[in-house]
Amino acid sequence: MKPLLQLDRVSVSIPIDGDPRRVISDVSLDLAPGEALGVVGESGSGKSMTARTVMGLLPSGSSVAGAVRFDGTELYGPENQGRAGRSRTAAARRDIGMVFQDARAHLDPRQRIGDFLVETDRGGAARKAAVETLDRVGIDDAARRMRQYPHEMSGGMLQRVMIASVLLARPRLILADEPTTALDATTQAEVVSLLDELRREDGTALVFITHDLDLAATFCDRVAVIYAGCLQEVRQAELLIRAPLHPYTRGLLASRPATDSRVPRLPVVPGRPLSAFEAPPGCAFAARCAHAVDHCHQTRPALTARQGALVRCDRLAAIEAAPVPEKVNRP
Amino acid sequence: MTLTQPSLTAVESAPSRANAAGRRLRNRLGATGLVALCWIALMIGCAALAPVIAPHDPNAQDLLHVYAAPGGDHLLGTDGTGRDILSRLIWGARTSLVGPALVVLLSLVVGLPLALAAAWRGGWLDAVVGRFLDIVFSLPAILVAVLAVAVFRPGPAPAILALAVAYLPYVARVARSAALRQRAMPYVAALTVQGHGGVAICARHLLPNITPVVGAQIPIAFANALMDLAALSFLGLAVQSPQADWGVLVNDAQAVLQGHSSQVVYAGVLIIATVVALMLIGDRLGGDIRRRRVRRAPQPTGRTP
Amino acid sequence: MMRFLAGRLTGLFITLSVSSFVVFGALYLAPGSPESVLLGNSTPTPERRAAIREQYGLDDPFMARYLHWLGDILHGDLGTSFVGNQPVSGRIGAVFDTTLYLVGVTAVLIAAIGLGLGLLAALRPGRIDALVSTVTAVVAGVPAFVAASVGISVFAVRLDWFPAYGAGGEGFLGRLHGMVLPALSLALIASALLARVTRAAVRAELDKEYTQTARARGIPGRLIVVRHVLPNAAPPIVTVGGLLVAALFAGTVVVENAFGLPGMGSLLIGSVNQKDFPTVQAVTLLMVTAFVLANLVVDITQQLLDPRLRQGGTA
Amino acid sequence: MTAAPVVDVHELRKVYRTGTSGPLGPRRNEFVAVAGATFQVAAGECLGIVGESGSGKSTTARMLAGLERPTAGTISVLGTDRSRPARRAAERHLRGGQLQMVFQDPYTSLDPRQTARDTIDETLRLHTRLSRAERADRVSEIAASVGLDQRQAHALPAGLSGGQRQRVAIARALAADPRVIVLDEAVSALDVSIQAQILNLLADIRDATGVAYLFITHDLAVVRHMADRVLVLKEGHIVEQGPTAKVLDHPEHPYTQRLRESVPARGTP
Repeated sequence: MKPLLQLDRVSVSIPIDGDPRRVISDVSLDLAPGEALGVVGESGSGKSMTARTVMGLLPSGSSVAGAVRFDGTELYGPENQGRAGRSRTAAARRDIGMVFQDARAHLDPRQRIGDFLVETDRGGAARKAAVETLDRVGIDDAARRMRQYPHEMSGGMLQRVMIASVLLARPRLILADEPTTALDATTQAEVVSLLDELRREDGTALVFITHDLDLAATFCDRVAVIYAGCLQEVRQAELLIRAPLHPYTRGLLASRPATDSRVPRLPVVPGRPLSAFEAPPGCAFAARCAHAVDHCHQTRPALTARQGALVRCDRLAAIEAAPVPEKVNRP
Repeated sequence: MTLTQPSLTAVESAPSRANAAGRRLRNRLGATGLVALCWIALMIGCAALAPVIAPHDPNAQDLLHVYAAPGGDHLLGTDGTGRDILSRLIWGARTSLVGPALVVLLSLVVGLPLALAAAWRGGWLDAVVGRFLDIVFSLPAILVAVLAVAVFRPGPAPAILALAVAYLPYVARVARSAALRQRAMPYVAALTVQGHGGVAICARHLLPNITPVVGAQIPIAFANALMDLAALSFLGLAVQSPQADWGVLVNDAQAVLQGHSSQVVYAGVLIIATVVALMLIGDRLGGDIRRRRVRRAPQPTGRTP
Repeated sequence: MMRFLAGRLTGLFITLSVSSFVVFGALYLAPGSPESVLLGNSTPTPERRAAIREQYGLDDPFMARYLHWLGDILHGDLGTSFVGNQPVSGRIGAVFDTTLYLVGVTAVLIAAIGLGLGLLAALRPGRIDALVSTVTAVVAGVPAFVAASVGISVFAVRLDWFPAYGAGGEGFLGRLHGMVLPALSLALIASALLARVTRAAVRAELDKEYTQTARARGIPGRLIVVRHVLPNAAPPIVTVGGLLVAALFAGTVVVENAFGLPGMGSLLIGSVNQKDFPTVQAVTLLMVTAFVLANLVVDITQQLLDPRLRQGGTA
Repeated sequence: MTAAPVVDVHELRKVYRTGTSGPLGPRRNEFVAVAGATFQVAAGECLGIVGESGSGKSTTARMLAGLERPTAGTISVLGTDRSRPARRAAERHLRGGQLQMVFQDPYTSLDPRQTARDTIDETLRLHTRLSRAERADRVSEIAASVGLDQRQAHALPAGLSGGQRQRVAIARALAADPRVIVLDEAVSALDVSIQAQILNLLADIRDATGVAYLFITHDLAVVRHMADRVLVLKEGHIVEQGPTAKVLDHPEHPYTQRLRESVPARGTP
């Protein structure tokens, strides 16, 4: 089946304090129509830059190498030159919706919710569709809400408005950049289940970006773990959680405390997360990896297919031998 | 001219890292900033060394050589009563720089502690100080000075004192808002929990952290004070003719009407150059804060408690 | 909205009463007795001194005099000027329109130049932005009295495009012709500052996240600027613009004297030199009132523009 | 509870009067942040306080640390009452030596112009009578104990990562040798791998010094790992409290159950 979204050896550099810094290095990824992909990473991993690259929201002075294709149209790459290319890209992007982390900052404080929803489609029917969609995303008294301003609504409600605005455009892909990080646990659960339920109804593909591996695994078909701007492991969600292959994934899962059980001491991934421009030669994770050997510090492992997953590590055999620390059930 | 440019700045003043601070200051100012700094240094040099470097006595009249063209004994020519224009410009630097310096100094000495106390104590004191600053802010500087001069006798002293009062809100409002911002930071709360007293925290932590912000306002307030004081001297209300002052030198209507405008232009250019230099320095120092804001890696922000 | 208005009006009332107190009380800060100030440099005979003391009720308690003086002002009696013993209000009435006219023309210039250059710089980054920034940096340092003097010597004396002195010709065009140089001199700094603030405000809004939402939704750049960026950038621009225009009243003092325009500014300086204290008091108070009222107008427009504040709640 | 509790809070209440008494009559609306909280913290115990934003958990912490004045109720730490803000310097020093606090945002909880060593040294100057040389050694000791190397100890906050800054904040708290440390969402702003390092550090400190923790968080997994007992706060009320495992595995109050269910279960879609 032809992929809906295709990233082909994409590398991105953005200006930080004036000089260009690489934030994504050589990422290749396919997303099937209707598929939900979780992209999980720590600070500086480049996870949200990936989505912004697809949407073309990079700061001025950024540079993108490689190709990004959506539904056959090239958003970035050799063919995307000149005015014709740009208009094709713009048309293609109208089928992609984006939900951001801080909904309040991403809404014009002086614009009523209703005007915001119909801004991209002025037609008479637009207002009726907007009210219906507000109901659909679980906002009560939708008609009255249309006339309200952002400062009159809670963070959770604003995020639902953002989702409604995306759904109105009937996108074929939704990019969600940490949409629930700023919300309370209970609101997060509601918004996540809402997003998942609505996208399944419309058959919309979803890229869900988060730092919370467990959250992504609960409703994404596949999860991609990204570190220092490159993919480390891409796998079917349950398998990734139950039997992680890459040492970084294993480290993240082990060091995250659980709600239903307790370990006497958390296994720790030493050091701090690196950005792509800080990554040493060879495997970016080598400095923090317990299984690293000289080879890891010299050569950068390729993202290879193994047991139905993609993993970027040359020491998998050795790691397989070492057991994953089991959770000890102790009150 | 009663408004300052809203810009924040960083003047590293930590004593223990003086040379590093000097280096940082230099590269923060950038090329134009350094040129501006040299110009100001030159002007201060003129003011300080006027008796030594001025070729003639600024007030010595020579009715035989009235409106002499530049060149020879008088590099920039002479004015309507034969006085050497260059010497008067050099001597003029004294009053035109010392005056504003006093204005800024006075408003700092009074404004800064007031702002810190208001920001730290908060409550009624902050409200009263806030209201007081708003009221003084609504009195245009020139009008306050004119009123003062009308009551006392025209002269630099009442004008400078009045301007100092009128300029109090510039420094104090910037300092107060910067102090309030720092006060809301958790590190101040942590110091309170440590058991440090208010005065210790204000002196050791609030003041150093608002110095960059206030530091940027000083050259800009200085520039505005220079313009206002020169305007008052131009109106004959501050520095009195025949004493040499840039404002006084610009006010030579008879010469202008007779087509001799060189003195007016020279004095005007000196004022403009000095004011622009000061504002450039203030802007460069202010610009740093905007760029240096800590660039946080995208973090899971967690729920706000 | 009402509560906000009430809050602002009490603020205005407090400010005006304090400034009137300062203006009135200033007389008593003077060295020597108040009447020596009132009499100015003429050596008074005992009768003249007693007459002055009686006329100004200098023997009554201070507060009584202040309230009496304030009462007169509120009834339009601005006291009697020493010059020709005529009511101060008459002298002000004669010159008030010139000042208003000057401030009006200058305000239009500031808005046109300031907003124009500011928007140009903000929306055309790169060379144009750099050029505008440099120009405004220099122009912001050209005080009105320097611009006036140099302006007169170049445009009036040498090129004779404009009158060097006096209120210019008859009729609308004549009067406007006479106002060009003064208005330009007064407008220079303010337009430069407004341009810089406009550029900064628009540039700040352009960086705000909601512009990314709009771009992500495929809304063209021009529409984002018109529909979202400018309305959000308006409040800071209106605030600073208001402050600059309000400050013009004080600025007229310098420009009117430089050009010999018969306005409130010239009257004020003239009264200072003639030691005509009642006129000085009245003109100063009127200018402060104008300044404070202009600020209030700015505040109110802010409230109307901002939906967050429109439904009540203090600013 | 044989030994006296290090922290004893009784009917603690905090009401914010928002709205102003404007000329049109006072517009009074009151927001009850904390409505009658009663709890104790035993010596060396780690008491967790969980709840969503607006539940009053942070306000409770700030009242304990003397940063907010309680509307009603009493607080006593190590037997000394601190229901009212300290007035005299001696009283402030005493309280600083008893209870310290670590805040959520690593980027604003340190003075940007002060190096890590100066930060720790400033606390030592206030709470100890050590000479300059002795203090220098003690600073190095404390810095090492929280995992800061030489470079990091001499660095300004701008040169440190989020995790390293929290270590400095913890070191500053330790320097006063307190019996109680209030941790207000101290690990919430950190990455997963850094969070684990700091949680282990806090556990080590507790084992070494026997200090008690008041651990404020919205994260049930973190509280499960760190806290012996837990209070669940909802809109200013303690709706449930008890041993952590019991409260999380068999929550009785519906709100606690809802909180528990909203946590993404590990791996089961």
